[in-house]
Formats: sequence, C-alpha cells, structure tokens
Amino acid sequence: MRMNKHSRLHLPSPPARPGEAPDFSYVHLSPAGAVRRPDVNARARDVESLSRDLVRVLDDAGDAVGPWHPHLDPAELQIGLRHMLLTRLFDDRMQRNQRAGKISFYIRSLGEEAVSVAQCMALRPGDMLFPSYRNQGLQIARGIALVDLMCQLLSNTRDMCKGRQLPVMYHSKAGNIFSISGNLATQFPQAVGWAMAAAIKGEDHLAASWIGEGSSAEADFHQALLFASVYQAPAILNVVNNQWAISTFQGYAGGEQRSFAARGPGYGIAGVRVDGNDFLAVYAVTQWAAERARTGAGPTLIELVTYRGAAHSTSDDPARYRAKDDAEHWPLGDPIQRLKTHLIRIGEWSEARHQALSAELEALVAASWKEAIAFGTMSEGPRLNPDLMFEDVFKEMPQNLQRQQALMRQERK
Amino acid sequence: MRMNKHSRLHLPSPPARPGEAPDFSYVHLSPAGAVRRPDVNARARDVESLSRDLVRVLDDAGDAVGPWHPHLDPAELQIGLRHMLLTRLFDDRMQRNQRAGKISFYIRSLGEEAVSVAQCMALRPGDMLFPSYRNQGLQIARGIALVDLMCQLLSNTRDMCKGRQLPVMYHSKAGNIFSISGNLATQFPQAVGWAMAAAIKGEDHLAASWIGEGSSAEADFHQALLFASVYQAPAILNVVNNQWAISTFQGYAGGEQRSFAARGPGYGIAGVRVDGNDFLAVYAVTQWAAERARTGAGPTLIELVTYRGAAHSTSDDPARYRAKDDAEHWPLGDPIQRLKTHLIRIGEWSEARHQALSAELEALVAASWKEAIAFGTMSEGPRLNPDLMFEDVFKEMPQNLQRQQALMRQERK
Amino acid sequence: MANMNMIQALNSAMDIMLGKDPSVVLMGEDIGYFGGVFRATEGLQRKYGEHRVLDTPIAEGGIVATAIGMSVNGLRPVAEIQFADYIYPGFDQIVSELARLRYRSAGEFFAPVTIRTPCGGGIRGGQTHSQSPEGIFTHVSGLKVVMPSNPYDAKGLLITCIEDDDPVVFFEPKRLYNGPFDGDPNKPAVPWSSHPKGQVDEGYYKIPLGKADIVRAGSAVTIVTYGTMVYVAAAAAAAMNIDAEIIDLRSLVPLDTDTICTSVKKTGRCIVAHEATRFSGFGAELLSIVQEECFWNLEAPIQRVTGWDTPYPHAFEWEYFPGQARVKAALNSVMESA
Amino acid sequence: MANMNMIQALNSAMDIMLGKDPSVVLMGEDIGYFGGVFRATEGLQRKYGEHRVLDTPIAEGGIVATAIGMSVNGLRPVAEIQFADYIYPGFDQIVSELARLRYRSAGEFFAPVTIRTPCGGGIRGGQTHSQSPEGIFTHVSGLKVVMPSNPYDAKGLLITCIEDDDPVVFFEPKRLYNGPFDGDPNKPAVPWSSHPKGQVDEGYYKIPLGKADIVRAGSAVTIVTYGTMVYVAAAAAAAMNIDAEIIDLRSLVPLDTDTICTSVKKTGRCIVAHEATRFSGFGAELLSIVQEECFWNLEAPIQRVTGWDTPYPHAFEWEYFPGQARVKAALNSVMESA
Ligand SMILES: Cc1ncc(C[n+]2csc(CCOP(=O)(O)OP(=O)(O)O)c2C)c(N)n1
Ligand SMILES: Cc1ncc(C[n+]2csc(CCOP(=O)(O)OP(=O)(O)O)c2C)c(N)n1
Ligand SMILES: [Mg+2]
Ligand SMILES: [Mg+2]
Repeated sequence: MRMNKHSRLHLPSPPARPGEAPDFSYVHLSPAGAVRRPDVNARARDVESLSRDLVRVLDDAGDAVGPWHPHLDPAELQIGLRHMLLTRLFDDRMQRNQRAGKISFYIRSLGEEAVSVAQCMALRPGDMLFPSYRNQGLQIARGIALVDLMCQLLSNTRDMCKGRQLPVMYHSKAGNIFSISGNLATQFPQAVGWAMAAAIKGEDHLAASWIGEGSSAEADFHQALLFASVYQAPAILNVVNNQWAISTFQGYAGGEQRSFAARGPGYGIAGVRVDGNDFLAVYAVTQWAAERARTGAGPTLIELVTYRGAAHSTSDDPARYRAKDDAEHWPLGDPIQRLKTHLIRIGEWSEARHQALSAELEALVAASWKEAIAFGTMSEGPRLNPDLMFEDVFKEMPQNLQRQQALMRQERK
Repeated sequence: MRMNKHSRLHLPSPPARPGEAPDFSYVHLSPAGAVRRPDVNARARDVESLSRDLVRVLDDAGDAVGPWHPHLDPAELQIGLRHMLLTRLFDDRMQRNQRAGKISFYIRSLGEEAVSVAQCMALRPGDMLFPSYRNQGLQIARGIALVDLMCQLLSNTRDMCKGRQLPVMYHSKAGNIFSISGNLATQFPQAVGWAMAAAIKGEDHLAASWIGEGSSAEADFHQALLFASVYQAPAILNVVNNQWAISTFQGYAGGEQRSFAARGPGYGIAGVRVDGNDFLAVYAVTQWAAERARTGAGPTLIELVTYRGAAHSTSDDPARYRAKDDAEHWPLGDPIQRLKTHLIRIGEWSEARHQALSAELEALVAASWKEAIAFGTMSEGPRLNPDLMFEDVFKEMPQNLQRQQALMRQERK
Repeated sequence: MANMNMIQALNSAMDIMLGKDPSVVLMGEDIGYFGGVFRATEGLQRKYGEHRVLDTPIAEGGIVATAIGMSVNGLRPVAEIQFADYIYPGFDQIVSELARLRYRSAGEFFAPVTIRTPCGGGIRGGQTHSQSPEGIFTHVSGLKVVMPSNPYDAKGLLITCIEDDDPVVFFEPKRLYNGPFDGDPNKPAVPWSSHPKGQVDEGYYKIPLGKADIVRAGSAVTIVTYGTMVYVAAAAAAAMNIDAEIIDLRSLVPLDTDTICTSVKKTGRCIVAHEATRFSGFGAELLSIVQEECFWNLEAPIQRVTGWDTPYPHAFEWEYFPGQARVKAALNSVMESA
Repeated sequence: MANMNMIQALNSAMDIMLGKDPSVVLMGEDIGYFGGVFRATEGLQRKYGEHRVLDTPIAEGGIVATAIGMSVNGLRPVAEIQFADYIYPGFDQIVSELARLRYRSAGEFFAPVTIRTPCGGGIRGGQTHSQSPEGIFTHVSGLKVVMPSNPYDAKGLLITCIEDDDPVVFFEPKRLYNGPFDGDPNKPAVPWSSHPKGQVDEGYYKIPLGKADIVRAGSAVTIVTYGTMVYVAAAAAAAMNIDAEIIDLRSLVPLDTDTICTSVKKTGRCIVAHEATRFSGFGAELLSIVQEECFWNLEAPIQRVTGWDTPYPHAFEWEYFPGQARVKAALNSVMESA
C-alpha cells in the first residue's frame, strides 16, 4: 500500500502492476475434494464456510475427487468441452474480425468459458438466464445459432436487435435468455423479480443471473440479494470474480477484505465460492443451488473464482495496468485444458479427437460467418432500414415519432 | 406465513398483528455479560460472533456485568440519564404541541433514547454525526439548545433551516451534526465520504451515521458498507433496529433471515449487535468502534436492537398494524428505567432525585417553548420573510431567481 | 355510479384489475397489510392475498427492478412509490431498463409495469413530500406519463395503464385525493362528493391515453394544464371573467397535441400551467409545441405559470405554490398583449 | 500557449487545481492508476498520489454520496462518471442531496462537488455510450450545468467549476475530445491543433459560468446551441451562406439569457440545437425563454434541431444524429417564413 505520509486512507492495490512479477498468493485455495457438500436443504447460516472455502473437484492431475463430484456422463462432459471450445474459437474469430474493422466492438470471455457453459448445462431450458456481456458461453450452450450472434455483432439485416444495440448485447426470447444491458448489474435484481414471479405463479423455474465482481459494487447487487432473501426467491446469483474490472483490481469492489460469496450469508443467503475454471465444480455447485431453489430452500450466491484472460474489450489494453504474463500464472489454470485433461485421464478423450473437434468447430465458425455477412456488414451488402429506429420505442408508434420518421426520410433524400 | 395455495413465494410476517398476543420470541438474546469483548484491533473476520450475539451489560437486576462494562463515572451516567429523560420529555411536549395544532408534524424517539444519547456521549465533539429523523437524542446530548430545536419545529423567525425543512430535519454546523434528509439512508454513504476525507487529511475524527433497519434496504446502505470496507474509512455505521418501518416489520428488510449486524462481516466490516436499550452496552460498543476507527482498524457496523415505542410519526396510527400493547412486552425494557435502576442500585440515584430531575427538565422544556414561540408560531407572531425562499438555492442568487423573487413580491401585494 | 374520492377511485381500479386479470400484482412500501400511507390499496391484500398485494422492502430501486423482472415473467405489476420525491433511487432502473427494454430487444421483451406515485404540494409536506418531477420522465423515450385530476379519470386512466403493454409512470396529485382544490388554502375543503367527476362508475371502464379533456370550452384563451392546476386555473379565469378554454392533458406522454393546437388556433392566446418548477419543466415542452405549431395564430406570447425554481419550501408553501394570483398575472399579460 | 486537445486541456485544469489547492481530490472508476478510459486523468495519480486521485468501486451512487461527504469535510472532489449514460445510479444523491444541501441547511452546509462526465454521440457507442441527459439536470434547482465545446473553454470552465462553491455537473461532448466535428462522419477528422480554440494557456485561468460565447456574429438568424452542435450548426449555416449568429452557451445553468435575447432581438429569427432528444429537452427551455422574451421580435417560429425521440440506435447513428441536413431544414424553415 502506497500512501502520502499524511493520509491514512487505505487504498487497495493489486499485487502486480506492469513490470512486476505476477503474484496470486492472495487467492485463498482449498485442495480439490476438501470442501464438504451440505444437504441441499441446509439453512444458509449452516453453510457459511462454503463462502470462505473454494469448492474444487478436479485435482492437479485431472482426477475428479470429493463430495462435489457431479458424476456426469462422459458424453455430457464432451458436450461441455465442445461448448467451451466453440465459445473460445468464436471469440478468437470475432476478435480478429474486430481488429480487421469488420465489427465495431467485441468482448471476449477467454479463460472464463467454464462459468457460462457449466452453469447453463446444470440448469433447465425453462430456467431464465440474465447474463452480463461476458457470458457468451450461455448463448452457445443454450444452442443459439452462431450466425444469429454474428448478425447481432454486425448490426445487419438479420440482427436480432434490429441495429439498436452495441455488439454482444444479445437476447433470445425463445432461448430464455434476457436482453443484455450496457448498464452494469441492472439485470441482477430483475432476475430476482423474475424468480419471484415464478414463485407467485407456483412454477418451479428459476432465474439465474451473472455480474462481474466489479459490478457487484453497484446498488443493484444489494437490491438483488435483499429481495432474494426477503422473499426467498428461486434465484441463483452469480458473481464472476475474474479479478479485474477494466483496470480496477477486485480489491476495489471489496474483495480485499472478504470473498464475494461471503456477502450471501450476511443477507441470510447461502454463499458458495467455487473454482470457476473447474467445469465439474461449477456444474456441481450450480446443480446444488438449482435444487435449493426448486425445493424452496431459497436463493444462492455463487462466486466463481476465475481470471480475465484477455483485455476487457477491444477498446482496452491491459498492458497499461497489469503484469503482462499474469494470466499464465493464474493458479486455477485454463478451464478447457483442465476438462480436456480430465476426459483424457478417464479415457474419454484424446489429443486426436481434440484436434478434430477444433477443426470442426473452426469450420463451423467460418461457415457461420460466411452466412452472417450475407445479411450485410458494416460496409457492404444489405443494410437495416433506418425506419426501424422509430419502432419499439412504444408498442405502437406515437404521432410524434411518425412525424420524426417522415422527417428522417426527407433528410436522407 | 399465509399464502395462496398456488404461490410458493415466501412472505415475511410479523409475529403479532392487531388483536394478536405480542410475541418477541424471535428476538435472539444473550445473557448480560455473556459476550466476549475482542481487542479493538481484532480483524473483522475474527469478531463475527458479535454480529449474532447481543452485547448486554445491565442485567435484569440492574447490575453492570461482564467484559463490556464501560466503568463510567457515576456523574457520566447521571448526565446520560438526564439527556435521555430530557429527550423523552421534549418529545412528549412536542407531540402534545402537534396534537394541539401548534406544529405541523413530529416524530418521537420513545424507547430509543439510549441509542442516540449513549452513542453521542461515547464520541468526541469533533466527530461528525449524520443522523436520521429519530435521533433527537444526539442533538440534546451535543448540547443544542432546546429553543433552537423548537424554532426549527415552528419554522419561525429563528428557524435554523429558514423555513425550508419539515419539522425535525435539524442540523448544526457548530455542533458537527449534519443536516437531516427526508430521503432515507442518503446520509449513510455521505458519512463514509466524510470519514474518508478525515483519513485523507490525516485527522483522527470519525463519522457516525444512523439509519433505521427499514432504511437499510435502500441502495445507500450498500454503498456505505462497500466504500467503508474498501477504504477502511473511520466510520461507525449504526442500524437502529426498532423492529418497524412505519407498518412494515423488520422481516421485510431482511431481518427474518439474519441480523442486520451480520451484513458487516459480509463486507469485511466488524458487525456488532447490541442491546439498544442498555445505556452501558451501547456506550461500550460505540467506544470500542470509535477506538477501532481512530486506530486504523476500520469501520464498524452496529445494530442497535430496540423497539419503536410510539407511532412512526404524528401522521401514523400503529393500532392499524401491530398489537396494541406490543411495547410493554418488549424484552429489553425501557432504557431510561434501566439506567435509573442501575444508578439507584449503585447508590448514585434515588426516586426523589429522579422526581426532582423530571420536574427541572419539564420546566426547562416549558421555558424553552415559551422562548421559542416568541419568535413566531404557525399562526401568530413574527413570520419568516418569504424572500428567504429564493436564497441558498445557489451561493449567489442568479438572475432568474431574482426575477421570480420580484414576481413573488408582486403577487403578495 | 358511486361517490368516490380519488383514493377510492384508484382503489376501485386496482380492485377490478386484480379481480379480472390474475397476472396483476400490486407492490410497494406499506401497501399490503396496512393499505398504503394514503390508503389507496386498503383492503386489497385481504381480498386477493399476500402474494398478489406485496409489501416490499424500503428500496425503490429494488421495487422497480423486481417489477421489471416480474413483468418479463408474465405478470403485470403495479408498483407504488410512496412519494414521487422518493422515486429517484429507482431512476436508473426506470430510465435505463424499464423505458428501453422493448427497444433494445427489438420488441421481444417488454415490461408492462405501472408505477403509481403521489406528487405535488399543498399539503405542508416540505421539500421531500411535495415534488412534481413529471417533466423529467417526459424526456425519457419509451415511458408513458400520466396525471389524472379527478376520481373518474383516475380510475379509467389507471385501468388503461395497467392494461397497457408499455411502462407508465402514473402521477397522482395528492392534494386532489380528497377533493378539488382551487389554490386557496383558506377556503373550506370541498369534497369530491360535490363534484361531478366524483361520480364514478363502479365497474370496469377505460380512458384512453393521449386524449386530453377540454374541461371548459372557451374562446378567449387556451389554458393547457394538468393535475391540481386544472382547478386553480379554472378558478382564476372564472374570477377574472375570462372565457378560457381549459385543457386537462391527463396524459403527458403520449401528448394530445391536436387538441392543444386546435384550441390555440381558435383562441390565439395560451398559457401553460403546472406546479413543477419552471426551468426545463414540462411547460417548456408545451410552450414549444404551441409556438412551433401555432406561431402564426398567436396574438400574444405564451405564458408559463409554474412553481418557482427552488426546492419546495415548507414554511412558504403558499408563496411558492402557483396559486390564482400567478395564473391571473399570466392571464392579464396574455390578454393585454396586443 | 500550447496545442491541446480537449482531454489534455481537462487534464491540465485538474493538474493545476491539484497543485494549487490541497483540498482538491479526483475520484472515479479507472481514473487513478489507469488515468481514465478517455485518459483525462492520465499521470495525475503518479504526480499527486493515490490519496488525491482515487480509484473507486463501480458504484456511481457511492461515488456521488462519498463525494458529498468529502466536500462537507472540506475537500473539493472532482468525480468522474465514466459515461453520462451511467450517471443515473447516482441520480438520487445528485437530485435529493447534492443539489439541495445548501438550501435545506440554510447555507450552513454546502457541497462543492464537480461531476465530470462524457456525453453525446457520434462515436458508435450505441444506446449506453451516447446519451445527452443534460436537460434533466437543468430542471433540478440547485445544480449548475456546464458543457464546453472546445479545449480552451473546457479548461477555463473546469477550473471555474472546481472553485465554485455550488455543485456542478460538467458534461464533456466526447465526440469533441480529439477535434471539432461538423456532423459529417465521412470527412477526415480534424484535430484541435488546427483550430484556434486548441491553443490553450498552460497556466491557471477561468471562464465565468453564465457567459455564453458568440462564436460567430451574424445578423440573419440566431443559433443557440452548445457542445458538438456548435460546429454542426456553423457548418450548415456556412454551407447555406446564411449570416448566422452562433451562440455557444457553455453554461446551461446559469444561463446567459441576455446574450441570447439580445441576439434574437437583433436577428428576429432563432433556432436552438442540441444532440439530446427533442421532447422536454433543454431546447424546449431555450425556445420558451426566447418566445417569452423576444416574441414581438420574432419573424418566424423558433425551430428546434435535436436528436429523435428514441434511444440512441447503434446502427443508425448518422440517421439519428442531428447533422447538417437537420440544421439546414430548420434554417430553411426559419428563413423562409414570412
Ligand atoms: C453503470 C455502469 N457503470 C460503468 C460502466 C462502464 N464499465 C463497463 S464494463 C466495466 C467493468 C466491469 O467489471 P466487472 O463487473 O468485474 O466485469 P468484467 O468486465 O470483469 O467481466 C465498467 C466500469 C457501465 N457499463 N455501467
Ligand atoms: C427514499 C425514501 N423512501 C420512502 C420514504 C418514506 N418513509 C419515511 S420513514 C419510512 C420508514 C423508515 O423506517 P426505518 O428505517 O425502520 O426507521 P424508523 O422510522 O423505524 O426509525 C418510510 C418508508 C422516505 N422518506 N424516503
Ligand atoms: Mg471482473
Ligand atoms: Mg425501524
């Protein structure tokens, strides 16, 4: 901690700035398999240690151990691996497309793929997802077509948002994925409201939402926890602690003093801290939380401990504020590599199959892109009709917007 | 819990509605003297049990026991008794004045006098107070003249607010008491900002703020805890849990699942739950928190467990929503009675002295009122100049307000 | 038909909608068991159950946010914000989310939430129980903004808003809850029972949004107003014996520009009146539209009658409130101009 | 004198104030070590220390609230809200607290907080990085509202705001950070180094609030505007060869009514222009004032040039943005009218 000789204000500092050696000794780890798995109906106050420990299933050798082992079918694991790999390859390609000026903006989820993919797979299709902008794995695991995502990124004639949103702000009514907001954290209490409605209607769907650890500083984080606690809403509230919020270290969101999962017990909500790069652990914890929600045992706050492997977005350059090789020193490794190792170890995967899968998925991404650009790009091909700008402000276009639409048309002549 | 046969939404319910028997079995009590007193420099995570237990010093017999006994001089205790009694008598009189139509609105603190008085006495004059509307004991313990408070209530020519605020929204720059807001909880993070500034300047003053347990639902509660935690601000954040927020039971602020003090540890802040009707315990806990703040050990969240003995305000009728004789069954008794009993027990007080004190203070209140109304009442005597309406919107009155002021004068002709 | 004050009319609207549509839920601070600090929801929790009429934490931001989530899950929440002065903690959710959800999701998601909130002064409520922030909300694309001035309209408009698939902020001028108010605090209060608009149909009926009400036809000047000022303006014009056409907008968004402009084109003179502060208040938009549409018909500059540009001062309520004197000054000016 | 773009000029203002007044502190998301997402505070933490240039949690409400508390304890916080689109979580603290503290405490407490925030579109930022919400803040009594249009003014105004004992919301049209912009996205970008207002005094200087700048004197029509539209309007008028008097307001509150009205009384014609949405935007107030004060001088209805009444649509940026075509249409209309 650096401070002026007079000031006694405490100022959190990340362990390593550019030029310094990465240091992740601050991350509290539990050995794989070491954390107990309480009954799904346990009271929040009786599972407090889960908010301090770190639930892990995959050990360093790639074996799945301990009470949280979800014992998934190898086929399921292979699907998980596929979704994660597809997410990463999709990200890579879109990043390159942005660099090539083909889309205006992009956000990768490099290193965080297990969060979205494992969580989505542990939920049911009728469960409603309220994502942040770094949850593309949810879209992929829910089966949204790549070409639909790409058309959104291109704001082209097949853009689900009709040109109204920045790239990556997807939604899917049919897929039960809520519209992503550019305003951080707003979706967190909305998800709780959705869950309250499910409970009021007597349905057993749940709502799950995701925010970054940095966004947990917003007021809406508190509103979500509070309403979830008061009404015991069937909601899973996920804080993705990837250690950074643009240039700001997680200590500035309160992570220096306490885990983010620990906020849960403060509100009487079960809080679980999980290895976010461990597909099996993430799956198991989400399943546990989902069962709690469905059986009336209340909401769960899950902190997914992971690392933002890439820049914040295509507008960002992390070399300005963090050690360059930080990600390589991250103690929880890479989620894809870890699941792959596990699958190989249990004899359900091989390097060759992995190569083949990679090639297949790269081809899928490439083919999808080709299909997408046929609906228009930023510079070429068909373009959305600007008339659309005036629709959906209200259900029916009011007089003043009709008039403005007409004026706009005139301007363009 | 009542619910429709289809809905599975949990809805908190108070233990007793009108016509039902009061039931305070939900209030978790610790025996007097039973709770340990950790070192003032203990880390927040090592004092978590304080947020579940109930710090008490005065036992049922009126003896002061245990490690939190602050060993105050009897003279101090007598001053505390005096301030509490004055607060109550002042409240009684103002309530009657409101009923008689002499002031437009009033809010009593009946039964909660120990909170403000003991806390104020445990702090230093240079510490800044950010009160809610139910902390008149702070004003009295800081020595604000009754007549100044009364003139505010009357919006008369000596009103410190120049007629701009509802009754009870006092402030005192000289007394280091911040302006009370009608918007709940806003002062909580402001106090943290004040404390941050004290730390930046290297001063050892602290800031203390108070909100009701109902108000802790507001976003500003979270902001206060978060910023206090991140910057380890020298702040004491007090939640006065008087069980009710107008008609709404504390369960609707999250108190059903967990204590309000327990929010503290979730943010890495020491949380202490204290018997709010026990003058000695409140004093001791506040002193402990103040020492923490001054020695750089960080902020403290204190939950003061008490009971709103009267209506929410003169606009409210609690018979509509809670059992009529609730207050009499409150397990933590009356703060004035309890301190009085203690003082008598240690031979430093008597019924006779109490009578005499009551008489003296009633006379003081009466004399102050007489003095106050000389500066104008709602219906008689001098009146504030309406020109004042246009001042202090900005430091200097801008042109448009000057023009409006002139128009207003014309209107009144 | 029954005599109802505005509170009873609002209660009746919610009662009918709770009965008619199982997706309607009410939520807010103190609205359940207690029936609301102004008693607008009295008896409804008892009648429809705790899961239809929800008490909430004191958290306007959380109320709006969860209402949005509930509406996306098929419910039709009617959220009460206890005083309009306390709507700001929910402002981000209203502006960034509620108003924009349909737009940003290209119509796939929408949030049929109605936010009811008492507004306005004249009740000695001081700066935090008297505000008129409607103008701010009219600047937010995607929100409808409504303010009734009497029990009959209040009920019909509220039913319309609840059934509307767009989000609405529904302002209730609290000074009118118990009776019309002509701006003179010294006169005895007039109850709604003695006013035709206090006669309210007990059943289901709707009043469309975007249709202003010409509460008095006239030819000398057009007074465009809403809420409490409808009565103040009418009283002032009557006292001056001016044949004013008085337009009660009822809905600010959508706005009935046609009715306004038709009237001004007829009268050639116009004042706009509201309780809210003047600078950048909704009156500015009204004035602007009239200026743009009726410029060549205007025989005098349009005048605004508003609250002063200060917070609402407790002790100077009647010097602050735009009472008849202020309306008269504007009428004088607009009528004299040649 | 040095060449500065707007970011550098703002940085210089803060640098000077940090050096001059130990009570000045900067705070905001990513503003410390990183120097801000637009780099306005680059190098300042290194120069003045972490306790003078504070990184904060991502919590606009907490930023404003703690800034208020700090200011009450003698500091002079300059808080950055990363984008104006994200100011709403702090709205309650701004409206209910920051703006009203001096008033409600009868001047005993006040909060000299400056809130800096980038606003406006034209950078392909979509609906949550392009908003122009200044109008809303102009409706809040007790707030000053400022928006510079060039580096020279930005620096002088920011220094004035930091030293001002009233709270200020300081909007920075982000499209102008690197150079003036005439509304045509297809033209090569022009840097500030080729513009006279990019020549900035390196030392301390102030520009008073409430003094508009006549950036071009003219006699045919008055264009009242601010921010990016200053250049768009000038280019449109020049293209049409209209001798327009162009007024850059610089400060919206306090407003330089005299300069506006003197001009309109001279030209007899007026348009007001801003990027923000039209309905209840600040243009309505400007139009209203001109109508009230200059009615008898007007030879044509005042026209507004604004963004459309929709959220800011990512893909239709240039159909949305009030570019030269929209200004020209208004000029045509206001000049043709007889
Ligand atoms: C209300 C609001 N404030 C600020 C921003 C600007 N912003 C966008 S992303 C971001 C960082 C978020 O970090 P975190 O929540 O940790 O998520 P991550 O990017 O790490 O996934 C910020 C400050 C915003 N979008 N919304
Ligand atoms: C932002 C805001 N919302 C609502 C209110 C209305 N209100 C005033 S007091 C109150 C209850 C507060 O209860 P609590 O915080 O428990 O304090 P207590 O009255 O018990 O001391 C409410 C809802 C308000 N003043 N401000
Ligand atoms: Mg993050
Ligand atoms: Mg309370």
